[in-house]
Amino acid sequence: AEGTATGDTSGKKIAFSNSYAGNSFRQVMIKSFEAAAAKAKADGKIAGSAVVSSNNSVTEQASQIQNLILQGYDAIIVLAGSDTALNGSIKEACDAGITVVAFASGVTEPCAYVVDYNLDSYAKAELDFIASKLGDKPANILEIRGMAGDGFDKRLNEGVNKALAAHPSYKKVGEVYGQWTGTIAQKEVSGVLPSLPQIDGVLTQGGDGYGAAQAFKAAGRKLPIIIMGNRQDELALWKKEHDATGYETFSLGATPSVSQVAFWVAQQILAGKQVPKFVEVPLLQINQPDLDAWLKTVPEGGVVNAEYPQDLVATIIDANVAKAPLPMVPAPK
Amino acid sequence: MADTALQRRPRLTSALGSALQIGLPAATLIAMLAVIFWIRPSAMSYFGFTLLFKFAVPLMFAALAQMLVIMLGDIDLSIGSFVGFVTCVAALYLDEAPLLALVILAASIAVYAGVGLLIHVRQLPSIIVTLGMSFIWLGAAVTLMPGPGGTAPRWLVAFMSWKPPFVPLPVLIALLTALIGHLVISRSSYGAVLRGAGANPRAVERAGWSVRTIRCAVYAAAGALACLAGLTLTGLTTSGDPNVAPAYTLLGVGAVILGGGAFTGGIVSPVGTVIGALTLALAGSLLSFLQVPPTWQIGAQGAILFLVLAGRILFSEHRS
Amino acid sequence: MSLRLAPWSYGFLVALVMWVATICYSGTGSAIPTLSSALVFAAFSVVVGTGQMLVIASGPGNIDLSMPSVLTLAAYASMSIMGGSDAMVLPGLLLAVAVGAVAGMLNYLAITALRLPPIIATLAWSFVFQSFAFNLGGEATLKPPAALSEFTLWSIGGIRVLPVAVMGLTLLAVLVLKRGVGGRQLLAVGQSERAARLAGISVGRVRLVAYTLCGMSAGLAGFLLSGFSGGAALNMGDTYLLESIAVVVLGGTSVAGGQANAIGIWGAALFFNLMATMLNTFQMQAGIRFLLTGALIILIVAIVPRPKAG
Amino acid sequence: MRAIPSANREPRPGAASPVPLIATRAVAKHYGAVRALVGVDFVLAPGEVVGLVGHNGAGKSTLMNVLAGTVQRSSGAFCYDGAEIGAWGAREAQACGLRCIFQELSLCANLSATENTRIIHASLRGLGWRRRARALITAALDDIFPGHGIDPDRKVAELAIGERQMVEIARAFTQTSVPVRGVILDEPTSALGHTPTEQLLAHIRKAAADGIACILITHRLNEILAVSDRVTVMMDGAAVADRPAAGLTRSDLVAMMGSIEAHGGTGRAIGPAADGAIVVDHPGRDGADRPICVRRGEIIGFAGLDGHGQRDRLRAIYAATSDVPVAYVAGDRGAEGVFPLWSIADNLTIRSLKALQRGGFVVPGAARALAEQWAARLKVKAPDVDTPILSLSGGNQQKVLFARALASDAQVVLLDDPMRGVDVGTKQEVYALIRAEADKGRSFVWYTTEMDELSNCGRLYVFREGRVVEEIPGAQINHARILEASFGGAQTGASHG
Ligand SMILES: Nc1ncnc2c1ncn2[C@@H]1O[C@H](COP(=O)(O)OP(=O)(O)OP(=O)(O)O)[C@@H](O)[C@H]1O
Ligand SMILES: Nc1ncnc2c1ncn2[C@@H]1O[C@H](COP(=O)(O)OP(=O)(O)OP(=O)(O)O)[C@@H](O)[C@H]1O
Ligand SMILES: O[C@@H]1[C@@H](O)[C@H](O)OC[C@H]1O
Ligand SMILES: [Mg+2]
Ligand SMILES: [Mg+2]
Repeated sequence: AEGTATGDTSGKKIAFSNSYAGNSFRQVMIKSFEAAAAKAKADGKIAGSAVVSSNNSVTEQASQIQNLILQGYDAIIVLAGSDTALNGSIKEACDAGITVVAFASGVTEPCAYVVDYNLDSYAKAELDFIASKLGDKPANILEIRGMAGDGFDKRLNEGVNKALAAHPSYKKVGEVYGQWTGTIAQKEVSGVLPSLPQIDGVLTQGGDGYGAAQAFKAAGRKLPIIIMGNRQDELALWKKEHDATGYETFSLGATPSVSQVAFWVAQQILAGKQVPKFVEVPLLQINQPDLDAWLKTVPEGGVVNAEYPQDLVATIIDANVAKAPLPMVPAPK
Repeated sequence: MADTALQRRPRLTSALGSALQIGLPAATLIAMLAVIFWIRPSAMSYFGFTLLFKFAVPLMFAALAQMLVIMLGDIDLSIGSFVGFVTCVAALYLDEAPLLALVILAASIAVYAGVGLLIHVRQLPSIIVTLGMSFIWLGAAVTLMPGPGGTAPRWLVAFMSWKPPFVPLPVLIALLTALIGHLVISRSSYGAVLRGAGANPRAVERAGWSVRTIRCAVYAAAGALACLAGLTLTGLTTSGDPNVAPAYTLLGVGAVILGGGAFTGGIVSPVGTVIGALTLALAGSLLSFLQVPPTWQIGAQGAILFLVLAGRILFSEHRS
Repeated sequence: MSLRLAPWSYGFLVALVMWVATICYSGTGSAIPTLSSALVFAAFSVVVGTGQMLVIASGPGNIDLSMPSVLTLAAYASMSIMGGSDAMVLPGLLLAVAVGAVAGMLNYLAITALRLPPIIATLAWSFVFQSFAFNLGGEATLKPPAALSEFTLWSIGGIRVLPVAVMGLTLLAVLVLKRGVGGRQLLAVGQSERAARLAGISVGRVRLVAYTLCGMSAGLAGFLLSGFSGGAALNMGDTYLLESIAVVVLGGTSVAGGQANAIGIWGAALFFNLMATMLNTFQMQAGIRFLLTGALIILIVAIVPRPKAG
Repeated sequence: MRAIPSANREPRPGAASPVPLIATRAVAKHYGAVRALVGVDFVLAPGEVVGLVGHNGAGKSTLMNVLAGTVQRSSGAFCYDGAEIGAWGAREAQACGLRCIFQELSLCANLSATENTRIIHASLRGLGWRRRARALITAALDDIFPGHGIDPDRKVAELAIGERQMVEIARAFTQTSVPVRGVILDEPTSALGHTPTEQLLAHIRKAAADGIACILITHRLNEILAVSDRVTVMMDGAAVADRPAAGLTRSDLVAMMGSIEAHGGTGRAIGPAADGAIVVDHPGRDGADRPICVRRGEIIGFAGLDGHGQRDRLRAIYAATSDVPVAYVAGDRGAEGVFPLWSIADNLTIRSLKALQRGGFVVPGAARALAEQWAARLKVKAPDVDTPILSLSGGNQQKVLFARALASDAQVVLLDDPMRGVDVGTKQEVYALIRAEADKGRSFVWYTTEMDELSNCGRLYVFREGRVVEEIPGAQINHARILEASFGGAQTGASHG
């Protein structure tokens, strides 16, 4: 069935189990969820919601999911702290008849629905952009990764390696872990930079572009093409450089409001919509022409975000079913 | 003589003191359960107990491992990442090459003993040596398994989801470990030597014991208990993950302290530690029942920690 | 036996080895920039470490696990009040340090009033402080005034001012610990609380001051770090949890209390930064990096000769 | 309960048996440049009691540690029971029936007396070990210290210091599979009250009669004379004299030790003090208690049986006194006195920092001068004031603590049994120093377990059951009067012969 399912979910309760709340991306993600859930509740689409964050502790998240089962939620959306370590708890939830939607994480338990980006295309888009600027000339690439042992980081890195294979003239000359955090990216990049040759492109995972740029500037080096992520400071720096020197790059990133996608996917499943086990969410991409418009929508220091209302999510689901191109996140007017 | 007889405080006080030591965390645990059952009466069931305490099982073992180390006056900051390492080994090899898995686990227990030896012989601060070890275990785990994955052997998963008659599995395991721990550490003749070695190693050495051997053995035992923590955790999560349990390090310390232990060495209670672990495991979930606003959740964790531990003021007075 | 290095010098020595190794790998041109970058980042570790050192020296078991969240909270508070305005830099600094001071006092209060071991009391407070930061606008990175950023990046004749200023702080700490009445009292309390009390030292006050200064150093670090790295972010303090302890202990301060080494912190902080640089430069796999980090930490504590007590 | 070894029972006081239990030849111990023992010949026959005396730092404890296997000798020969011994550790000593009561308490404070007994008996294990251990220690306590009133299941930490000492002594005499052949007692009485001391001395004689050889170290020479068959004197790391005890007098002993006991030093500090200004006025804790009042220049003694509230009262006075500077000299130097990581100078000046500072910073020259001056006045035996305090002998550490108080600006000095482990010669010097300081206007409140010391005081408060029950003015201070007050008049202890 295409379109928005309208089955009665007014008595249903949806919970959000979040692995970590300690950065701005996650804070916005929680707020986005709360906003969507509050509106849905006001509109009589659900009966209630809850958010529980564990403090970067997978075991704590696992037992919190057990408790959400006990509290009788109808659906649980999960941003998993581990791709596999929650499998036991998720299975238990499924067995109790609860709809589980894991998002922005590669949860492997087959009973769960997964809402995620395509990280292969994330990496490919980053390198394709660099290629569009540098062509096939030999170039040195620095990769800034997330956190060692993390699933998102692992999958995106795999994507990078695949994409690099398509650009044999590019050489990865360095790799650091920036933990999606400006300060850490800055420190790590500053440390290796003196020993690196000229860098032409920097691959990022979002949240780390600003720190990387700071490091290049402090070292008195020319800014390479740093793929920017989803933070306002990354965009602002890009704009400043663009205005001053004509610097060009582009931004690619996860939207925190992916929590809204997961929320509506869960709601739609409860409402009776046929949903595939994997729902791909579009990445948010910002090109030079849209930069100013996007910058205006983001609070200073904040995270670039977009609204995912119920009908847009239904469209995304349908596009996934039809294997059609996903609707892009529209640039603000 | 009168001059000493009069100094004697009634033995009752002492007994009351140690009863209180166990009683307080137990009371805290019951109070927290009461809150949960009040919010959600259906939790008061075989099923409810199982769900509430399942994840307390590995924490319990990790806390007991920490307790052994604290008993010697040391602290182990590596337990969390060691448990993560064990889950990786278990999820990678236990099913397919069980012998290899056992060899690796045995070797890592030997490494634990070696750490004890190093700390003893060079008189090093355990806090920094085990901090270094935490990186080593994490590195070993990430090298084995760059991201979460693997599969737990079926028998392990089956065991952790086994439903024994009448008593839920986590409760059963808690009772058994508390009992065994009590017999070994608090009652047995060797337990007395171990606790003595923690409080006054010189005195124990002067009595002809080798504190070096004791330290190695106790560290090895801690390693073995941490292996149990890793194995039971693998059974629950059905997989391995290098970053699964860093929180166990400090939660374990908290459980030992909550259970009446002290950092001065020689003062630990296995029963108290088990109750402490159950309490802290529950404290994490209490939040989800209380519907605390997201930005205050972590603060509420801190507040719960204070509340749970504040009871200590009541009886710590007479100890100082 | 005659050629005996001071315990604190080992950090410098190993740092030097890492530096040389890095240069060998990537050419002499990288020597000065590598060192200069290590000095700047080490400076932040030293600010935090110096505070932690005071607490650790105040007696066995004393430790402050709340430093990262105090650092973050202080940074949020000061960025909020400054609102990006250069004129507000001084009030911002004062607020950051004041927030740190209050946090330190609260830590000590929980330790004495609730009789909690410091490791637990400060952990619990760290959760609470973190929550406060969440509520101070955690959805965004709060931007610093330009003047503050410029100060943290300021260099005179190619010499960065920030590390030099922090070295001044270290010298002050050395002086206070060696000659200062407060420093002597701190070390006395750290060795034996009961003996200190009977020697007329106000044990409670000394520890209170140690925790307060520790909080203040976290506040100062948060203030400077947000200037340096483009603002206050929720997880800006995370790396300083273990590092603050490790640099103190590797720097030659005894975890048993009563003995402190402020200069050694520099060696250990340089070691940590240059080790990360070296491992990054060598392009080691993440797992190997962790393994080497751990092994080096243990190696350093194991080779450092330590004074025998008793 | 105490079984008696059947062999080797040869109670021949004073005579060396054909096979000595212990014989050392030229035993030396060096700590770096410090020569703690320079070559000691020492013999102990089965069933013999040897009294070991010598000034602080003479090397007594070091020698005992060598015998007990807890310190390894640098050179020299050691025979046990006729056999030449090579490697000798604590384990071997235990296995051969040699026990040691160390100068510093060696019990695990977190364990009960019962559990502590288990620690020294490898065979106390298996089912019922606790019952057996309790029976052993209880019997030993009853045997040595009848009426001790110690609960063997209480944690040692909860016992008074004297009780702990009793437990440790009793434990050394317990016996399981290995017969006890010899017991070393390194200053066992310094923390004991009068009665337990008498009981212990009696027990040592009894044990000797049963064939157990004992070495007794104490600075209370009367105790040595009371129980020893033979007296060995140590000086500067060597055994310098060795004589049968029979016929020795106290002054013979003192002469052997190389210091002359200052006589006539018992003059009392009554005179000028009586009308000095009041510096301490401390109310009693209730109606039954008495207030304590100290005037400028007075030396006040706290008497009574050990552990009857004297120390608590000292602490209370210390806490309550804020209008005049007050210093406290702790007797339990390990736990309450020394700063173990510091030198003599640092330890000595810590109480005087306020006087030595300018602008919050200590003036180094002034601090050093003060330390050197007072270390010299108290004759602290050390190369210089930068010597780490822990490398000093027990008695010398105590002198540093004394110097800390005297060097300070304190007007009132509280002495908490401060002469524990201080040798006779030094004691006399310190007594003189206290009197001299009192003459200059300082006040002393002096709690001591040594009856003789009370004669230095101008006035006494006698404690019983936690309260001051009587005040004895200087002129009336005498043994009988104190005992009478201590025991509450009527039942003056017949046991105190
Ligand atoms: N003798 C003692 N043994 C154990 N704990 C003690 C002792 N005396 C005091 N304390 C406790 O130690 C803590 C701190 O010490 P204390 O109260 O002596 O501070 P202080 O030195 O008096 O400080 P200030 O003079 O500034 O009030 C307090 O909680 C106090 O109750
Ligand atoms: N661990 C050590 N390091 C350096 N010197 C030491 C050490 N132990 C003892 N000494 C030195 O050895 C000498 C003998 O000390 P010992 O403790 O045997 O004296 P003692 O006769 O028992 O004195 P006291 O009557 O004061 O107890 C002293 O000069 C002491 O400073
Ligand atoms: O920037 C994002 C980071 O903050 C989040 O935690 O993981 C995905 C990243 O894209
Ligand atoms: Mg001695
Ligand atoms: Mg002595």
